[in-house]
Amino acid sequence: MKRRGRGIACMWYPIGFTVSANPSAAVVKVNEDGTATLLTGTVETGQGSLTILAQIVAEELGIATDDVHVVSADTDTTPMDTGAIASRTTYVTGNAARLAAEKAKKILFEVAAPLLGVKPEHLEVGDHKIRIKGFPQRSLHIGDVAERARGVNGDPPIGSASFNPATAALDAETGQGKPFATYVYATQIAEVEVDDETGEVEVLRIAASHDCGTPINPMLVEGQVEGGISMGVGFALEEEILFDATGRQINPNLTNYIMPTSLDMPKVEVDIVDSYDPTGPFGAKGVGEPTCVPTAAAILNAIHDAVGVRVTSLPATAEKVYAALKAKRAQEGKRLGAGA
Amino acid sequence: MDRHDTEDKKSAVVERKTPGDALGEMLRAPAAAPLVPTPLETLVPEARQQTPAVRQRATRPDARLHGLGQTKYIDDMYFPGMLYAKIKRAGIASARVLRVDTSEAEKMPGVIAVVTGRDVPCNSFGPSLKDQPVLAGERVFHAGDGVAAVAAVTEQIAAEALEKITVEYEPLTPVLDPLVSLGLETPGVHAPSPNIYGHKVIKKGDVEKGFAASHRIFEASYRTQMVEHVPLEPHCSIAMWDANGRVTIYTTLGRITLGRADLARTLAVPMSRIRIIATVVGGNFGGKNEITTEPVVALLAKKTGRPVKCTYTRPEEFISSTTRHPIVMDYKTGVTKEGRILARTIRLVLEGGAYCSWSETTLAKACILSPGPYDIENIHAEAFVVYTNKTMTGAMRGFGAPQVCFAYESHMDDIAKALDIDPLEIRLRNALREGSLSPTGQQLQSVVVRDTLLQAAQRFGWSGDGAAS
Amino acid sequence: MKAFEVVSARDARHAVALLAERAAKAKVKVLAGGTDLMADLKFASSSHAPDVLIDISRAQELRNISVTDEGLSIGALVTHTEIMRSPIVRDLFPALVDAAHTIGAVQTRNLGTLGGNLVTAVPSVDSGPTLVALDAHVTLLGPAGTRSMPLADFFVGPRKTALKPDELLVDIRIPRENLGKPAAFLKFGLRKGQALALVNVAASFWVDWGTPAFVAPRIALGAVAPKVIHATTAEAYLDGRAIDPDAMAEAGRLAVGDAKPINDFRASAEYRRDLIAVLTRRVLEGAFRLAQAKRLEKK
Amino acid sequence: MATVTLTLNGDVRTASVPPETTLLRLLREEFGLTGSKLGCDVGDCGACTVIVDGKSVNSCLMLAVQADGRDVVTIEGLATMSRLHPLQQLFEDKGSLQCGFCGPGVIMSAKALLDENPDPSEQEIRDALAGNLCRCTGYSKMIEAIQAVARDGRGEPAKSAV
Repeated sequence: MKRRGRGIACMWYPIGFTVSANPSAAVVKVNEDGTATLLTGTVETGQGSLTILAQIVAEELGIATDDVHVVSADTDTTPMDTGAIASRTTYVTGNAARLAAEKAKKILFEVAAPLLGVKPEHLEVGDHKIRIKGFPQRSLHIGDVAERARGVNGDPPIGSASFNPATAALDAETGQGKPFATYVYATQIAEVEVDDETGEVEVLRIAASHDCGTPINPMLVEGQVEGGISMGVGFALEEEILFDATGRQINPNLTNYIMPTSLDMPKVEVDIVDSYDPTGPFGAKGVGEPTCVPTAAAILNAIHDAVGVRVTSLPATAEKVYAALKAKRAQEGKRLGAGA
Repeated sequence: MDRHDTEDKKSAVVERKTPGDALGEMLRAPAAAPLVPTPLETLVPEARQQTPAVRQRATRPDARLHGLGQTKYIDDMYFPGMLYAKIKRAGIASARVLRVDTSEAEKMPGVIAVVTGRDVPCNSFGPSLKDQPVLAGERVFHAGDGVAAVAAVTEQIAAEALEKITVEYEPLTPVLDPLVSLGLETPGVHAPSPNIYGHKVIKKGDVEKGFAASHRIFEASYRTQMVEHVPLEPHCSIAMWDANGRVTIYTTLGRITLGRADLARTLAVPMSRIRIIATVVGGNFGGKNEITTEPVVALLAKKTGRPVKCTYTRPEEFISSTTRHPIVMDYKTGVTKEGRILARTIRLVLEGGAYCSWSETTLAKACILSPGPYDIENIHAEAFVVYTNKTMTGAMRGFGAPQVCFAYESHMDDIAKALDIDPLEIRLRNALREGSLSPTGQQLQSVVVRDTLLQAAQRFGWSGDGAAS
Repeated sequence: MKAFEVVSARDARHAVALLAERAAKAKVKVLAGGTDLMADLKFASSSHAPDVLIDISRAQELRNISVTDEGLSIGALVTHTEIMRSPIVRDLFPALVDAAHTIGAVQTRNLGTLGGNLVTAVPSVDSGPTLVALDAHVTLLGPAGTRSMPLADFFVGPRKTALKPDELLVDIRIPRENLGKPAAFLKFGLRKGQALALVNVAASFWVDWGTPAFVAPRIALGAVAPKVIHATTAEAYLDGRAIDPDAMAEAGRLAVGDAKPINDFRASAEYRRDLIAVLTRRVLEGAFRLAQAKRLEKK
Repeated sequence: MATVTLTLNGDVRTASVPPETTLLRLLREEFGLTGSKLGCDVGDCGACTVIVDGKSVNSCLMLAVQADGRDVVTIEGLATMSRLHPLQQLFEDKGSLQCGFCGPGVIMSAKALLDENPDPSEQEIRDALAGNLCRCTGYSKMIEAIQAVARDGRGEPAKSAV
């Protein structure tokens, strides 16, 4: 018989390295037409981090994402970056990119201020313009200002900056300290169906609520959550590198290493929780890794809810769930027998 | 007779032309090269063209190239004269290397160069401990270790050359279980270095006092497995030197800064003479955070004076790249009648496999996160990481967090059930709040764990009576 | 892949002639859909690699599905997708459609052929149990002509068949008397997509509606012995017995005794045994549901 | 060497290759069509999926000579100079791809599905993609995009990125 169950799991996860410095640097150049170029040493490995960085730079300069071209991943041409690791790119590289854009913007404000007849601190950007706070109709196109900065003032609007998350060393004895600048939080709830005659588990759906601070790009955040959950489903139910008695892998291929296919994935419903971290770029934290953290726990709790067995080792393969069910029935049978 | 099933087999009829005539030449021209569609207006206002930019559901500029098949991944790159490298894998988990004979391979037509561990100027690297060789030296530490590498004019010749390389081993007894490795009497995997190569402790409050005050105490053990990142794109790198002794390396590395440092060390070449260009990477998940084939292709390229490329086969992705740490996790938790956690002790044993790699980070994160997103006054968490003669574990999405979350959340549900408290409710009662002190005593800000619990519960339709609505 | 020669056969006779000519002097393999063979060759050491592939994929006469006086004939080169889409097969044997659907994924089902699947003869061959449960015969073409044998005997052991080096599997036939015999197939794998069977089971029987009772029951088990086997004890038990849930459950338990499952990295023998009991009962239930539906349809 | 002549994305092409050359290598190395990817080389991952005579196949499992005389469509054959294929457009709009390595194969599988079944159910879409492994996306946004293309094909307004 198929039995349904639901399981909940929440988690916390830090952004960046544990205590150790993990800086990023960035260079932003505003072009004479009001577009911009970002130089970053990070690498696009699929997450969409370059799009996120373009959005951050665009926001800081009051231009559109499409106006920012990103040059990345070359030790000869791009500034150092600790890299695509530890869910750190939005927060750490994002902060560096925002700071670099801010510096370029400062140069533009210095150029624009006398033209608009105010002090630089009275200026803001928006909609491709540099404008007076409170008097948006008094404005200059950012491209015109950039062109003037180069051609008249001789001070091209280029900014460079670096950022390293604020941490404090842990006490060697007690581990007390500030290992990370910030953390994100999440909850996932899974609904499963367990075949109590075979132990087969089908994950029917997962509701996921994730904190990433400000979602720079909600669509990409959803993509991260959906992808992380698929990795979590594999971790929970299917995937395992197996070794023979001599220490050689038994299943080093995609035929026998079982990862989720489209038929194995449940419906995933993603929500992004309201959150703002003042230390992140525009309040953003990050989202890459934590998306796969609570999935297995939620599924295993749902299995427990469905059929009353607690599987304590992963993956909870059908055979493992079945063995637990069998043991439970044997136990109950004994108890019944003893009572009779 | 029913021939219905096969009738619609239409195959395009092609007029065959003898190669050599004009049409034949045209047919051969590599003109199938893809066209580049001119960008079209999209059906909706382009989020990418909006201001403000943040919070926009902007499409990715690279998405169009991906969808057209025009993204140049590293395997799509070719340089004139490029050679293909393959690496011979040990296939034995622990052994002394007595002799590596590459002479038969070197004699093969099409084989241009062979290198072994002896050819590596500095044969050790690693993000923290420098315990990993580029190619095995005197010892093999796990079955996926490389023992020699071949550069040949085709991948197939390189693969066949590997069969001609003979290696003589003195087999040693492998250590395959982390708990065995933890025992002091076990011979060290990297003797004389101890098997325990990392240790972390978090102490907060007084757990004994907390347990003494507890209504009930729960204990449980959990264990997780070794898993692989499975990026769809295998690891790959291409190296080429110029006449000034400067090397350019294209690679699928997610961290070029560290990669350059590791290459400078292993190749004994100044950093200013190394250029690393990371290509568009087809999936990482932590598995492409350190060098693998890069020093090997650099050495072969130097030896041959030609560009050299090495791409992992899918089996190599499993046996020779990093994996996720299996962890053995013991939990003990004291709670009040209302389910408030008063004290928690945790012991974690992480299996590091043959090399340290990113174990220190994983160890620390697992240990710090192991109490869960809960406000707990008294905590004692201790974590060890040990060597075994298995595939090395390293950075993988979550750095130990999915493992400990599985443990603390399974444990939480069992406590809730024993105390007859709704699983959502017990979490809400214990969740970290704005300003809570973390296990390391850090005052936390922008804490929204309760918000995520409530939001997910609402989306799911969680109700306290046990039924999903 | 190691270098080899590819010779294209025009038709089955040509392929057999090529086999006779080449097999004496070189290591020869027959290439049909290639889904198993090509994957094997990719990482084969040079000592195991063949010198010549005889490509039979253009032998059009092996691509037919037809009903003749002898029964249902499925050409060896019919792909799994073609089986799934065939109105004849869908009508007569939905279990064959179900079995084909569990093989690989769309791409491999589009390439992979029924003949290839059977000739590869892994113990978990998904095409096997339903055909064995329907008493299918295979037709083998050799230099001296054709011979026919029950599919159950064609399978000899893991990756071993009764095919001689100079023979070609040309078609698979389900005898006329079994046309429309209710049958069901179930496979239990480690995931839903692209799964390999831990156990696969098929059952077929006619129903004597008077009782109702099992007539000519057949149960075939895959992945639980060196080859696909009949669960003979269970079959004998059911023959003539009244159809009820207890009988089906008991047949499941008896089928366990007919199997010799092994422990491997995919599953333990113990688990496989328990799965046999469950799956056997379920395919019997499934075949009976189908029989009932067919009966209603006729009325 | 074996001579292979095929219709490739609508054009007749020919090449001489060693007989053991797979269709995938023919496409990538002889014709420079690198959109089809090698991810496992044994038919598990689907990154090499192309359409041969209207059916999706793993081009790593097919010999080039077996494609002789056939009609082959690759990812490079979907767009025109002025128009993306609807699948390419919707995969872009929905953020369906992340690292993108599996993308061409997935889109070819989706195309083969929609060519035969313009109105697939979600289950049929999942079944059609089961031969294309993806590690980044969990498949959700791919399925959404394919559903959107199917909706559009039925004359309903295409819902794009919201």
